[in-house]
Amino acid sequence: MKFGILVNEGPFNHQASDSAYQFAKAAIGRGHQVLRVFFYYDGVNNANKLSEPQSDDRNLVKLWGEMAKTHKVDLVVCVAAGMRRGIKDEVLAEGFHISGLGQLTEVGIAADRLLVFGD
Amino acid sequence: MKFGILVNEGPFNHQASDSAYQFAKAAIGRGHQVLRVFFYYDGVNNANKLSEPQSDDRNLVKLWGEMAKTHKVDLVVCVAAGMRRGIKDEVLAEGFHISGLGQLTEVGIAADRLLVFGD
Amino acid sequence: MSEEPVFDTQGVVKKFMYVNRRAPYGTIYPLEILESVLVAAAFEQDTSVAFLDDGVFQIKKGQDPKELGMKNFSPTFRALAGYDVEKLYVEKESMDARGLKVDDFVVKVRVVSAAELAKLMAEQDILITG
Amino acid sequence: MSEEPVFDTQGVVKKFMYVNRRAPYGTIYPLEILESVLVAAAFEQDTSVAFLDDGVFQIKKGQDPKELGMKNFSPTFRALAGYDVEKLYVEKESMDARGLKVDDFVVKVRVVSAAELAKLMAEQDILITG
Amino acid sequence: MLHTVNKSPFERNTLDSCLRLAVPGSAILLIEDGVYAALAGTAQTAKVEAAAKTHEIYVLGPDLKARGFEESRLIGGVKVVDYGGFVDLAVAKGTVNSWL
Amino acid sequence: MLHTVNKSPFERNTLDSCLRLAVPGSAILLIEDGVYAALAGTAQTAKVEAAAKTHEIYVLGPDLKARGFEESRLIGGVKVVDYGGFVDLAVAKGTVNSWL
Repeated sequence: MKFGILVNEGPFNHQASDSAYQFAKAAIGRGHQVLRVFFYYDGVNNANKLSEPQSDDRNLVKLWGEMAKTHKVDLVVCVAAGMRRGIKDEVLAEGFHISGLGQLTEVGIAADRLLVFGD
Repeated sequence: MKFGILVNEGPFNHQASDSAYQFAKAAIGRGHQVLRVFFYYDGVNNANKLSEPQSDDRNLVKLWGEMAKTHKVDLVVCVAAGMRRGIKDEVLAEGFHISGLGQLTEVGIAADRLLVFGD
Repeated sequence: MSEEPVFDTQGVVKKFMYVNRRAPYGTIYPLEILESVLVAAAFEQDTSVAFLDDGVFQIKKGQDPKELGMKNFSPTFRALAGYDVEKLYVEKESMDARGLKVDDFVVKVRVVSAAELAKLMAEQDILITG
Repeated sequence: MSEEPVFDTQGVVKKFMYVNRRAPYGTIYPLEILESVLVAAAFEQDTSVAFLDDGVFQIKKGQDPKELGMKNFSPTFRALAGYDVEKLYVEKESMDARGLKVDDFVVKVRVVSAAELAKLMAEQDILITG
Repeated sequence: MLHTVNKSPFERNTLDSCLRLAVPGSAILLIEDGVYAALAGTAQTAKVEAAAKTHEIYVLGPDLKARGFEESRLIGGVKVVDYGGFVDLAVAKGTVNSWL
Repeated sequence: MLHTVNKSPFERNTLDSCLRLAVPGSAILLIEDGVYAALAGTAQTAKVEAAAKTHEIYVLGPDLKARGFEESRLIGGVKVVDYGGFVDLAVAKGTVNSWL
């Protein structure tokens, strides 16, 4: 089955990004496909390459990037939400790209299920 | 009277930063002193110089910076919270500096009132 | 930058419902989700918006956040009709609990009971909460 | 970088109370606020922590967020005693509503009624919620 | 003491906690989405009216105006203040607790 | 349909809204801070026990374990799933609504 995922919150402050990541990992583990993860609202902060968690903590920015690479998951940062919050090309982590809200609608149409993770 | 202010949330997503700014402005307008604003948790995102709100919207990063300059308000970004979230010297806006949690305790001791704004 | 995949969505029309549960101005969700509603409509999807819980406050008449330096985005709800988004539902239970009447709203809405809205939600392909 | 002012705080001891109202792991507030408690104690302030509402879940025994990739920070509460933070209050009403008993907690706490906690709060110089 | 409540009483438990923990005679200022608690004719009105007998209840005018409500829709006895009034309350009432 | 609830029922109204708007027979999965709703012996237990008569109630095991609760503290009839089980529910139950 094909999944689309919407992430509404940044890493660390809320568990939303963790839950979305764990869900995506499990879906891939079950043989499903995760077409795209769309980062909206504060979710754009998941793409900040300057994020440097403590050494014994998980690094969600990296984990998302690795998943994108290994499993061809498309990671899209909402351009309007990103501008407002200062998540632009200058700080964009590997594996993410910036695009418009059409990418959210598109994955909603293309996927069998769209799941939202947020506050 | 001397005020200290703690801001727990980033700009835009929650009204907390707006409320803190309006409170600080009003306090200064009443002849009080705002010693320091401490940015903690997602509040560190108030210091991201890449933030570029729409042209007809307020720009909180700039507004805080201008207040710091005009009224000698000390703007401190929590180093630990900032590291985690990628708010480091590379993206630090004018008027802010990065320091430790001791700065929060210190302003709590030095100020007559400490006000917290958050989610 | 990664390559951007393009999915085949040609001719597919799905039922998208936006589930608006939050008060305006306290958070930015109501403002940003509205942009997404307009895009779904522009993609010619069968788009509807449900206002329930504190979401009913989003369409209260007379909003004026000038003093806060914020933008009044409530007029955009009136623009939805121009995008063929005419399915605007307000849950009666939420409206009543908050002391609001149909006259309080900036747009024409259809007031539905919780049971009716539950049925509408169950008929959707996509539910987006923000 | 701006110059960093230094305030004269020599010899001043204030009553700092941390008001912990949030569940652990769902948000990062309980973890980050704990760092601030330790710093206030290191500054030799009269520091206390109140656990109320979902904050009582912060000190539940047996936390294990390994599968989530998160850190179990609850043992840090036991370290508070080493910093002379021995005033740990749990509001009885919150604890009872959540079906928790004193045995459920990782640290020794003083269980107080809402009325007692209200009085303690009113005696503080600084209240920090996070 | 001054207590601030910034969340809608329809959505969260913060106002309830504030009312449980605010000693009689303290002041409560409703800000941001907390202003909805000050409205007359809602499912929350009776609770706030009861609280107004033992506490001074204030509401932040600019937040009320932003959300499209006029003072005529407020519970009787609730006082409207602007940000300057918020500052004055923080000065006058002593320690401030923000119910976040 | 599958409904997910990620907030504590002691703090927010999301579980109430979910129970009001979930058609009978739909599945409800408690995740993140929502798992506290699955505990027996709390002020929320009766409401969830009543809901379990008309809905399938699930709780995410890793979130429960993170917060220090064993399955023995759960309301009878609530089923524990892991993330794989969450995926299976999303596949089996059709459209998903997240009560945020």
